[in-house]
Parts: sequence; structure tokens; C-alpha cells
Amino acid sequence: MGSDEVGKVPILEMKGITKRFPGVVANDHVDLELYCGEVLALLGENGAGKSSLMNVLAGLYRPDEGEIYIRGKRVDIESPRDAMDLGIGMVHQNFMLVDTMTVAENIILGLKSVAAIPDMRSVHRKIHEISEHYSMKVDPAAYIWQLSVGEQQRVEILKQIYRGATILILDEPTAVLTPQESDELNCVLQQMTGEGRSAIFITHKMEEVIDFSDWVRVLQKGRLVTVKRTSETNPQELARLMVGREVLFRIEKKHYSPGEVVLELRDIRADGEKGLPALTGINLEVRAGEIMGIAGVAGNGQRELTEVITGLHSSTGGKVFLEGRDMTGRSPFAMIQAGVSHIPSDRIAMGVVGDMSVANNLAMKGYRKPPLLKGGFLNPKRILLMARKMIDLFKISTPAPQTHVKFLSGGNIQKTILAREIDACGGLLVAAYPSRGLDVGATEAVRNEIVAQRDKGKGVLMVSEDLEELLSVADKIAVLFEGQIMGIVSSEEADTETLGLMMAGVPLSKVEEEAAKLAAATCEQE
Amino acid sequence: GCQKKEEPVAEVPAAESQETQAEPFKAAFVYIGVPGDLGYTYEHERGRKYVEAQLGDKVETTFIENVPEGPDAARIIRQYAQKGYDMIFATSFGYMDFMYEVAQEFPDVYFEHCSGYKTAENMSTYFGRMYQARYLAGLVAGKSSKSGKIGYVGAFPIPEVIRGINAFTIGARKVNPNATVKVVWTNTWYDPVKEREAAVALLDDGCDLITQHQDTTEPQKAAQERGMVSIGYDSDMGKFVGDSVLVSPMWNWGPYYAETIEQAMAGVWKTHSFWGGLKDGVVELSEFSPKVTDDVTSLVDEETAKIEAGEWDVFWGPVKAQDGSMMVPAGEKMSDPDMLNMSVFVDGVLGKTGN
Amino acid sequence: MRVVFEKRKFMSRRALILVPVVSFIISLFLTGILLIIFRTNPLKTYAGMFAGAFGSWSNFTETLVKAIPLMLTGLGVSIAFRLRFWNIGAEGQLTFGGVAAAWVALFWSSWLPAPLLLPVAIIVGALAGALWAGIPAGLKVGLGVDETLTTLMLNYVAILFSEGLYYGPWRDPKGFGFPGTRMFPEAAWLPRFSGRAHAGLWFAIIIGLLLWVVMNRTRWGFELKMIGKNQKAARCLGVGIGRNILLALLLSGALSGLAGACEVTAISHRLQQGLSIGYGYTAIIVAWLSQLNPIASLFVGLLMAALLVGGDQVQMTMGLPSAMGLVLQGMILFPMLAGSLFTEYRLKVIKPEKEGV
Amino acid sequence: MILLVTSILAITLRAGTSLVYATIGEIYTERSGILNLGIEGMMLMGAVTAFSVSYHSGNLLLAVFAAMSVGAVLAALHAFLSITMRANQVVSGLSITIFGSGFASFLGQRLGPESNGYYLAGLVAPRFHSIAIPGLSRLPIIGAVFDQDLLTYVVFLLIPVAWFFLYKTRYGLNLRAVGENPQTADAMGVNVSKIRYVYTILGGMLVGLGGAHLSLSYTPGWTENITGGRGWIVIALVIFSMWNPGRAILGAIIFGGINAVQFRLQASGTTIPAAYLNMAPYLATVIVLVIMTWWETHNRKVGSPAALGVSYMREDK
Ligand SMILES: Nc1ncnc2c1ncn2[C@@H]1O[C@H](COP(=O)(O)OP(=O)(O)OP(=O)(O)O)[C@@H](O)[C@H]1O
Ligand SMILES: Nc1ncnc2c1ncn2[C@@H]1O[C@H](COP(=O)(O)OP(=O)(O)OP(=O)(O)O)[C@@H](O)[C@H]1O
Ligand SMILES: [Mg+2]
Ligand SMILES: [Mg+2]
Repeated sequence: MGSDEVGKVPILEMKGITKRFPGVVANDHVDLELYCGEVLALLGENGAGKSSLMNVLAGLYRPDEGEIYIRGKRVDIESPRDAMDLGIGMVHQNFMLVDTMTVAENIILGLKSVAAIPDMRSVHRKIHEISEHYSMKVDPAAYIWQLSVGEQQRVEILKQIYRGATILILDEPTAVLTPQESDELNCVLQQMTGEGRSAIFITHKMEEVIDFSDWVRVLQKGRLVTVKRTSETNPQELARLMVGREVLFRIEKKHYSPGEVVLELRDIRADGEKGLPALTGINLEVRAGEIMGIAGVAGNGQRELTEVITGLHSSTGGKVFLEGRDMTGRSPFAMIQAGVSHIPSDRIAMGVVGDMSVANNLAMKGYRKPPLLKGGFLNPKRILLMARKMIDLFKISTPAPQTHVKFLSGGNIQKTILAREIDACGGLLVAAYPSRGLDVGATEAVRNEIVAQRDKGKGVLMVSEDLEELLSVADKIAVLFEGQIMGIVSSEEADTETLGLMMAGVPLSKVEEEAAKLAAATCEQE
Repeated sequence: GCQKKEEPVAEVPAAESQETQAEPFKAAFVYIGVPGDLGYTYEHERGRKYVEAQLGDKVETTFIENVPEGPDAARIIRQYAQKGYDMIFATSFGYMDFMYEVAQEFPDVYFEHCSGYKTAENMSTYFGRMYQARYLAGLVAGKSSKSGKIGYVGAFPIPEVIRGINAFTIGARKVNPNATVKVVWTNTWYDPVKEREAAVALLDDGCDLITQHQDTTEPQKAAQERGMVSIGYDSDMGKFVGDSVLVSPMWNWGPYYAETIEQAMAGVWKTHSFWGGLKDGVVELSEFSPKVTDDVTSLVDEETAKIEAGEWDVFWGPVKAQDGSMMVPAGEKMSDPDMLNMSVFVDGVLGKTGN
Repeated sequence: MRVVFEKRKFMSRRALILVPVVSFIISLFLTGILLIIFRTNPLKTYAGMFAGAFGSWSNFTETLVKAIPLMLTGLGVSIAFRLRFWNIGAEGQLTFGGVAAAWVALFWSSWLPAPLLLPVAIIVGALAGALWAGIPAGLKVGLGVDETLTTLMLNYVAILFSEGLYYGPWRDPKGFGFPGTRMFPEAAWLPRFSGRAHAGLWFAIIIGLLLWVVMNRTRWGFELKMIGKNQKAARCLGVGIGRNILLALLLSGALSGLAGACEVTAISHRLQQGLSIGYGYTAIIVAWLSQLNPIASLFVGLLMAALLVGGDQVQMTMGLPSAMGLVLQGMILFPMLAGSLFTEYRLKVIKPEKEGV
Repeated sequence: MILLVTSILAITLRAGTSLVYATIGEIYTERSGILNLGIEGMMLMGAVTAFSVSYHSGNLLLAVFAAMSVGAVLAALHAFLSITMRANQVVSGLSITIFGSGFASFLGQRLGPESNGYYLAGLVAPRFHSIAIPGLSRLPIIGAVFDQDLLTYVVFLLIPVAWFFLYKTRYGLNLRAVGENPQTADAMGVNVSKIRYVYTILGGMLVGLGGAHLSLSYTPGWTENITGGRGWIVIALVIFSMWNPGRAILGAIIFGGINAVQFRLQASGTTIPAAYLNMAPYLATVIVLVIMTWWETHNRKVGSPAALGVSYMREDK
């Protein structure tokens, strides 16, 4: 493998790794090589076994078969501690941070090298140094719960650098990042590999593969299917290799013909979780047959916005109208009754009940009325019947309708939510980050489904950090900044630059002036 | 509903007694606590051992400990009856209803219930006039307390306890008219920590002698640690705590147990409500601590003699109540039912009965 | 070679039955060793325990008497536990229910028609239990106050409160001052069907079956399941969290209150010492051992009752101290607990990596 | 008045000592994510062991050590059941309580001299006595603080040490992380099972020590059910102190202090019925917790360790 690498010993080599879980082979004799100072992109559909393979490397999973070599030496990684000692550091797909502790505490957690009574001042200083070196700003004394997802991601990376990781594993680090933050991450990666560290990088975004990596490996159903130099491939090919079919990266939409106003927000104000104002006067209309995209850097009020509309969060001022009816301050139940469907941002925590079956999760909207409820009793046969139909219709891949949802892949969990919400949708669909973390195939399916709803005449409010997604799916894009809408543009007229400026807090009216002043480039170190 | 089952069960003891005269008489004791409590249950256990020693092979006794005063009691009493025990002693008030219920089902078994009031053809009650011993202890206390401030740790404000407090106070004030008895309720019969804390509160309040109506020795120990003296209860607490326990009014069930069993064996047992006093030996005073002077012991001996002879009893008038009214006018004697229902304190007690 | 626990893909039905049985046999074996150390014949002890609990019809009815409050409180706490509401206050709820039932039986008979006295006493008892659980539930839902502490503390309050009554104002005036209320009028006696086994058993069975249906077949049960397994998601799906927790806890407390009402109306016929003797705590064991399944709770309640009754037998037949009964209970529970792992996991042997290839 | 305050403080501290030991022990256990409801049984076992060792050997330190060992053994059993065998922690703890109370009572009836007839009960053994610190113990009000037994003095030291250890050392950091988020702790190289074992056992040792204080100092001697249900109070005090060892003393003082006050109120002749006064400590604990919770939620402080009572296995989903 890699014939031009003759003489160069890989810093990391995995040979014939097999990992089985009850009922699934997550990795089936997978080989992997990583060279010093390079970035390897690991690709595959949801559930292909990427995370499992990396967890084996990080010491969280014990492989059933296979060998691992570090700098040519056979190693036995029994625990995360062993991995750490070998210089392997992993940024997990679900952040590994303790919410109630500070950044600094999280960074030194489990470290044997710190003193028994750590000198927190020197720890803070060292964190400052590293964060300055890589231009990643964080406050070491802040609590994790106070940080945005992007900041948490930085903490994760800082943590691994602090620990002296020479092999850095990043499991879908950009899934929750804004384009700016992704670029920032790319810079850090380049800087690190320049210093002789290496990285394995998992993503579902093809452009990032091209931008970030030197090599690509593609997994399919646990098996390694391709190894390629990044320079010798392109996004279309990679997508095909992953999914096993051609992926179009294009959305088929009907002509835009908006109807009645479905949702109207008038001067909505709301406080955030920390008691500070999160929304400071939102005015917005969503019409039937229209997808209103909400762009913006995470933490600018998106969450509060969707939650006010779905009744999960109370507003401190303003009014919410649904199809002309005043629904301000009504309960989530009332909102559901009024026809609002919701695809929440945190699908595992808010979207499904992991310990219940797929069928039951699909029934979680319909259980309130016939045919699922008959004479006051739930009808399990009907539920199963309905579930089978939806599983077919939405191509949810699950061993059985009775399988607990937590065993499904991310993409299929999202499809389960989508199926349920769309089935129950009255006039308005609120979708928060609907394709976050999904593979290209699943992303395509989800986007198409959302567009189909719009084509059926429903109003859609879609929150996303992915500008490409907004530009291709939405009809109009509203940009949210610090709880206010900077402006609403039609997606046909909008461009990334304008949106980027608005996301940075420039109102639409001033965009032209500012455009000249602000340089978009961020990656100067190169 | 129980009618049908009565007969077969009832036959068992009868059949047995016909079969073999040599079969020992079987008696079972149901205890509320464990014999190791060195208090109430310990005294009953001492009584049981006395029976074994006195009657030897003629009896066979057994006991069960820690039986809560709830539905379990009925089950256990019934099982003893079913197993062919001839006589069952239930040693706590709370067993009364349950024993009464079982007694209806087993007419040929003798039931003896301690401290209650329900009787039947085959069920009697027994208890002791502990107030007499308390009175004697009060004499000792009145003589021994320098400040005249005496502390009394009580479990619950019920007549049995109130009677004891009153008798004790009458004794103390007989020898020291200025003595007062301060009462603190713990609302528990058995909680070493609480009992100690109640005693300490009394000691802090200036009491220099502590007595109690509880089931552990903690108040005595607390007093001793402060260098104060105390008066025990239930059993001879001086043996476990030390000389600071001047004397303990205590139970002595052995003679009664032996007697009632012998009556049953002889077939002369009759339903009774036994309420024995000093004269019957059911209640008595333990040995005196060396700290008690001879003049006190001789005073106690005199008073004991008077009570045993029936010349005088504690609640013979005049007895003044806490509020100054006359509880028992001079020349009158309080009746047993009145004593059993006593619910107000006598003059000299500081505290509330809560009634 | 490595041996690891591996989660079973599905909970195996065979394991569900086999595991407790094997655990129980191991329990008996281990306990037997302990008994031999104390020079007691284990076989005779077990035989005695078994005979005490099931040996005759009348013994069995006594086991039922013990089982009824365990079943009812076990059903009660398992409703709360489904919602991850750690109600360890069944003892207090039972006591308060008993107090309220006594209140009706003692003081309402003057104006309430006799046939209504019993049903009203039972209902008021259940309502009182509901109220007593409602306080911590309200504090939890409204202010986020930790329920473990509040339910536990309210146990003591309820018990002291009831003592305050039957030692004080409610004391039987003809009872020579002894603690305890007067007897209830016979109209307020819950009928017994055999020995002392009483109609509370029918309540327990009917409620157990109903609860199973409610939990598994109704809209409300579905919502409770959602709340218990993922509260956040339930909220997003329009399920009222606070209201449902409150309702479920009222029901939970009502069942314990009902247990208390049955105890006073069927067994003691008065309020007195001995109502709170730890049923509420044993109920927690019943709830968990039955894995919160209402029907299983009925059987586990019966088995726990048998274990308790059998424990007393160790004293009566073997002459062991009462403490030994507790020791045996513990010894029997430990291996059962350890064994519960195998219903969800199995042992997987991983061969050395080299040889396979 | 001053005398009254002093005496209340004195008895509160004395009564509180065993509660504080057990509370700190359970705080450490729960901080690791393990809920141990076996405290009542472990305290009883500690008490009976300490007393019998003191009686037979005359050596107080040995007695304390033995009590701690017994606490450790029972805690290890709980740890094995709930960590390795992933049993339900609530039931496991309750079983420990059942077993421990039974076994303690059983031993209390066996461990004494055969001739005594009632074994350990009623015996006198070496015990801890109050050691008045010259000068300090004569101070008004706080003088009581300086007239305590050795174990109480140790508790004064233990509270800040336990607090410091939990919040300022790397071990405490790891411990908190394990109770809060075992997945993360594991991924960061902290051995979750080991930590849980260690602190469950350590907690058991402190609980055993709490029991020892009862039988060696506060209510010296062995009495059946010497704890009188205080193991349950400890469970409440852990919540009350919001899992912060620095606050363990607070709960003990409020709970114990109110008990001391109510007896003094009775002694001073209040009109409130004793039955209600006896409820006061329990009600007060609830009321203070309600106020504290209200206050804490306003300040966004954390409650129980997030992973409390949840077993962890690395490869589980
Ligand atoms: N802890 C586990 N227990 C059981 N099965 C698991 C576990 N972890 C992973 N699996 C299974 O292993 C397979 C591979 O999962 P993995 O998380 O490695 O996929 P992935 O490639 O990372 O997918 P994604 O892109 O969605 O992150 C899946 O079928 C998954 O269900
Ligand atoms: N224990 C299991 N039993 C049965 N089926 C399983 C189990 N684990 C996983 N599967 C199946 O394997 C497939 C892959 O799912 P997988 O969870 O775990 O992807 P994933 O990487 O975790 O997704 P994501 O990381 O995006 O959430 C699913 O179809 C799922 O149903
Ligand atoms: Mg993954
Ligand atoms: Mg994954």
C-alpha cells in the first residue's frame, strides 16, 4: 500500500482489526496506515464502523482480532490510558467533557503528570500558551456548560494537544461547526501536521476531505473498500464509494409559489438558558410552500427561536401566530395540536426515546388519536402496522420495528424522527440542523423529504449552520445574530459572502459597505 | 369464618394431655425486644429462666424475640397455639388485640397478656404496681438530690408512665418538699441516642439526678458521665452502669410466671387480672448502690413495710395535682381504675402530659 | 483468552426464568454454609421456613396477610420509579393512609350511613396516601427539591403524627390510657375471606392487572414510559412533565395509602402501634426485583412475604435469634442481585488473537 | 443563654460526629456514582465491631481500625454487586442494611463473654473520653468545641481535608468526573471501576467509623439498634449537604441541633406538645432543603452527581 512511501515507516498501522457487537460486525479485518505529518480521512456511511475502529485505537473498545503497530512496534492497547501513553488522542463524536467542571479541569482530567495538588494557575498559563499558538481562544476558567459547541470542540482539541497527542483522531469534528470554525480547524490541523503530528479525520463532508487530508480510506459495512491519495480523487467518486451508488448533491425542487402565512413572529423576545436575553425582537413570517432558512453561528438564538415556536421555551415578549391564531405562550402540546412538527437539534436527547422501540418512537405523535388509540387503549398491532409502513416509506434501516432506537445509526434515528414528524405535520415543520452528522446518502434523503413537504404546501423553518445546505434547500434565508435578524434574503440572490458578513453582525443594509472592509481570509499562517 | 377450623385445632392439646401425663407443660413467651436489652425484655427472660429453674423437667419453655406489635404478633401466637403450646405469654401491650383474637380460636390454650385489659375464658392479664417501687425510688432521689431538681426522661405520656412519674414525685417530695421533677418526652421507647440527648438536656437544665421510663441505660450513663447520680428502671442498671445508679425499681416476673403455670398444670387456673405490687414480689427495688446512706435505706425499708402491709399506698389522699387542685382528698384512696387512667401530673412535676 | 460480559441482543426469555432460579439455588447453598458454621441444619431450616410460609392453608393465609401491603406498596413505588422519582416514602404514605382511614372509621360513623363507612374509609385512606406523596412530588415538580430526602423525612413525620394521635387525642377513653384508638365500628371492617387474609388481596390483584394494562396499553402509560426513559424528548413531544409526575405520584401514594387503610380496617381494626413496620422499605426491594412490572410485583410481593414469614420460623423452629432471620434475608438477596446481571449480559470468551488466524 | 448555646453546641457536635463521618463517607461514595443505602447496616456493624474489639483488646485504635475494616468489607460487597455485577444499587444497599443490622445484632449476642449471659450488652470497655484543651475550652460559647473526644477532633480536621481533597486535588477531580460523566472519565484515562471501588470502600470505612463513634464514645457500649435509624438520616444529610463535604457539618448541626433544642424547649416548659417537637428535626430538614434548593437553582449550582446510581460499562451503548 502506498508505493511512493517506500522506506517510510508508518507511525501507526492497524492490521486485520475485527470488532463484533452482538448482531453486527462493526469492523471486519480492517487495515489502516498513517504516516507522520499527514492527515488521513476516514469515510463511510453512518454505521460503517468508523467510530468503532477509532475507539479500538483509543482503547475504548477491545478488538476481537487484529494487531496494532505504533512506529513499527506491536502494541496492545487495553485502555484509554495505554492509548494516551502512546500519544494517541481522540476527539470523540459525542464530546467527552464534564459539563459541571471548568475547561482547565477537563483538560487535566485523568492526567498522571499533573501534581497531586495541581497548580491551576500554571495550568491556565499553559492552556493560554497553547491556545495562542494555535489561535484557538478559550477561557480556561469557564465552565463547559457555559460554552458553545464550537468552543467545546476547541477545548477537546486543546485537551489532546496539552496531553501531547502525536496522533490525533477527530471523529466528525466539523459536524457541529460553522464554516468559519471548520476553516479555523483546518488551519490548526495544518499547523499541527507541520509540527510533525499526524491526524485521522472522520467527516461526512466531501469538500473537507479534499481540503484537509492527504489520504482517504473508505469503509463500507465494516469493511475497508478503498485507499486513495486525496489528490487523486474527487467528491463524487468518494460519495459513490461510500454509498455504493451515485449521489447527486442536487435537490429537485418545484417552482417557488408561497401561499398563506403559516407562522408569524412579532417582536419575539426570550431569555436564554443562562438568564441573558437570547432573542431581542424577532419579526418573521413563514408561508405555506416556503422553506425559511435560519442561518447564523450557533448560540445566536437559534435554539430559543425554535423552542419558542414549538412551545418548549417561554418568550418574554412578543407574539406567536400560527395560521393567524395567537399561540403565544402555549404548551408544546398545544403547538403540536396546532400542527407544528419539530425535528429537534439534539436528536438523541430530544428527538427519540432510545430505550423504546422504533415502532413506539414512530407512534409518539400518533398515539393520541385513532387509529393507534382505540376506545382509550393503544393498539399494538396498529402501531406495528403503521411502523412497518413508515419504515418502508422512509427507508429506515433497522433490524426490526421492535429494535430499540438507540441501536440505530445516527442517520436512521434522524429518519425515524423525520418520518414521525412529517406524518403528523399540520402546517409547519420546524427542522433544526436536520442533516447534522448524517452521511451523504442520508443527508440527501432528509433534504429531499423536507423539500417534498414544502412542495406539498407546508411551511418549513429550517435552522442550519451549513450555508451550502441553506442555499440549495431554502427559499429564503434569515440570518440570526445575537438574537436579532440581520436581514432576510432570497436564496437565489444570496451568496456565501453576504451571508457570512451578516452572520458576523452586519445588517443587510450595510453589507455592501462592510464587504470592502472585511477580509474573508482566515488562514494566514500557511 | 373461623368456626370450621376451630374444632380440629382445638382437639390437639386435649388429645395430647390425655395421651401422656409425663409430657412437659409447654409455655411460650413472645417478646417485644431482645433479652439482651438489659431492660424490659431482659426481665421477662429472667422470669422465664426462673420458671425453668423452679419447675425443671415439668415444663418446657421457649421464646421468640423482636416481634413487632402488629399483624405478625397474631401469626406467631397462633403458630405457638397450633404447635401445641399449653400457655402463651405475650409481654407487650400492643399484642393485646391479636392475642385476644387468637384466644377465641384456641379455647384449650391458656393465654397470658402483660399490661393489657382484655380478658377471656382462657385469657388473663398481668402487670405490676411499678408505681410502688417508683415511690420508694423517689424517696431515695429526694434524699440524694442536692439541688432538689430531678430530671425524668419519659417515653410517651400514657398513664403507666404518668403514674410512675407521679409516684416518684410523691416520694421525692415526701423527704424534700421543695424537690421538683422535670419531665422530657422522647416519643420513643427505645432509641439510645435520643434518650441520652433528653437526659443531657435535663442535666444542662440543672438537674442533678436523672431517672427515666425508657428501655435503655443511656440516661443513666449520661448522668454518670456528668458526675451526677441516677435512678434506673426495668432491671438492676447499677450492674451495667455503676454505683452512680443509686437504685432501680425493677420487675421480677419469675414468681408470678411459676405460679400461674403451676395453676394451669394443676387445672385450677382461672381468668384473672393480676396487678401485683411489692407485696407480691412482682416489683421490687434492686440492691442499693454503696452511695446510698443507711438512713435512706432504713427509710425505704419502713415505707416498704407499710405498703406491703397495706397500711398505706402511694395514691392515698391527700394528693395535690399539678394545677393545685385536689386529686385525691385526704382520707380517700384512689381506685385501681382511676390509677390505671391517670392522666394528670401531681404537684411538683414540671412538664406537660400533653393531654 | 479473555472473558468479558457481553450485552445480550435481546433479553432472553429462558435467562429471565433460569437466572433467578439458579441464583436462588446458589443463595440457598451459600446460606447453608453460614448455617452450618452456626451449627444449624440448613435443610431443616429451609424446610421450616418453607413450611412456615406455605406449609398449611392457614400458614399460607398468614403469608398473604403479610404479602398484601407489600404488593400494594410495591406497586405504588414502582409507578414512581418508572418516572425515576425515587419515592422512598411509601412507609409514611402507608401510615398516613392508615391514619386517614381510622379517622373516617372512628369519627364519621355518626353521620355516614353504615354501608358507606368502609368504602369511604378506604377511599379517604388512599387519598391521604396520595396527599402524602403529593407534597414531595409538588416540591420536586415546582421547585426541584430532591425527593429522596423529602419522602424519607416525611416518613418520620407521618409516623410521629400518627403516634401523636393514638397516644394523644384519639386515645381510646376506655383503653386505660394505653396507646391506640378505640375499635372501629364493625361496619368499617374490611372483610376477611379466610383466616385473616382479607379483601385487600383482591385490591392488590385487580390493581396489579389494571396497572399492567394502564402502563402497557393506554395513552397515559405510554406517556409515563416516555417521561421515565427520556424526559426531555417527552417534553418535546408534547407530554406534560410536571402534571404527569404529580399525577403518577398521587397514584403511587394512593396505593400505599390504600395498603395502610387495609391494614387498619382489616387487621388491627384500630389505629395503634405496629402499622409502620418497614413495609415501605421492603416495597422498594419488591419493586426492583419485579423490574417494575406490576404483575411480577404481585408474585415478588408474595415471595418476599414468604421470606419474612419464613425468617420468623427460623426462630420458632430452630431457636435461632431473630437477627438470624435478617441475616438469611440478606444472604438470599445477595446472590439474586449478582445473578441479575446474566439476564442482560452473557459471558463471552475471546480466544487469543494469534491462534485463530 | 450563653450557657444554653454552649451546651447545645456541645451536644450537637458530639451527636453529630458519627453523622458527619458517615455523611462524608457516603458523599465520597455517591460522588463516584455509587448509591449506597447500606449505611444503617454498616454503622451497626461498625459499632458492634468497635465495641467488641475494644472490650477484648482494650485497644481503642485497634477497635476503630476493626470498625473501619468491617465497613470496608460490607462496602466492598456492595461495590462488587453494583460495579462488577451491575446489580440494582438501591436493592443492593437495602440488602446490606438488612444483612448488617441482623448480623450486628447476632454478633452482639455472641461476641461477649459466655458467662455474662447477655454477651456484649451491658459490658463496659475502654472508650474515648473528652479531652478539654486547656484555655480554649473555657471560652464562652465556642468553648464547647474544645472539649470533645479524639474522634470529634478528628472530624473537625476531616471536614476541611475531605473538602480540599475533593475540590483541589487531582484525585478529587478524577472522582468528581467519574460520578458526573463516567464515559468521559474513562476516555480520559481514569479507571472508572477502580475509582468506584476505592471510594465505595473508603466511604464504607468512614461509615464504619461513624458507627464506632457511637459505641466507643457517644453512647458507649453495645446496645441493640444503637443507631436508631441514623443511617437513614445520613442518606438525607448527604443530599442536604449537596454532596459537598464542607457542608456535611451543616446538616448534622441543623438536624442534631434541633433535636437538642427541642429537648431543651421541653425542659424549659414550652406549651408545644412533645409529639410535634419531636417532628421538628425532620420537618426542619425538609424546609431548609426547600429553601436551599430554591437558592441554589437561582445560582445555577449542581445537584446530585449526574451518574449517581447508574452502572457503567465501557462498550455498552
Ligand atoms: N457500543 C456498541 N454496542 C453495540 N454496537 C455498537 C457499539 N458501537 C458501535 N456499534 C455498532 O457498530 C457499528 C459501527 O458503528 P460506528 O459507530 O463505528 O459507525 P460509524 O461509522 O462511526 O457511523 P457514523 O458515521 O454514524 O458515526 C454499528 O452497527 C453500531 O451499531
Ligand atoms: N446491539 C445491536 N443490536 C441490533 N442491531 C444493532 C445493534 N447495534 C447496532 N445495530 C444496528 O447497526 C446499524 C448501525 O448503527 P450505528 O449505531 O450504531 O451507527 P452510529 O455510528 O452509532 O451512528 P451515529 O454515530 O451517527 O449516531 C443500525 O442499523 C442498528 O440497527
Ligand atoms: Mg461514528
Ligand atoms: Mg457512530
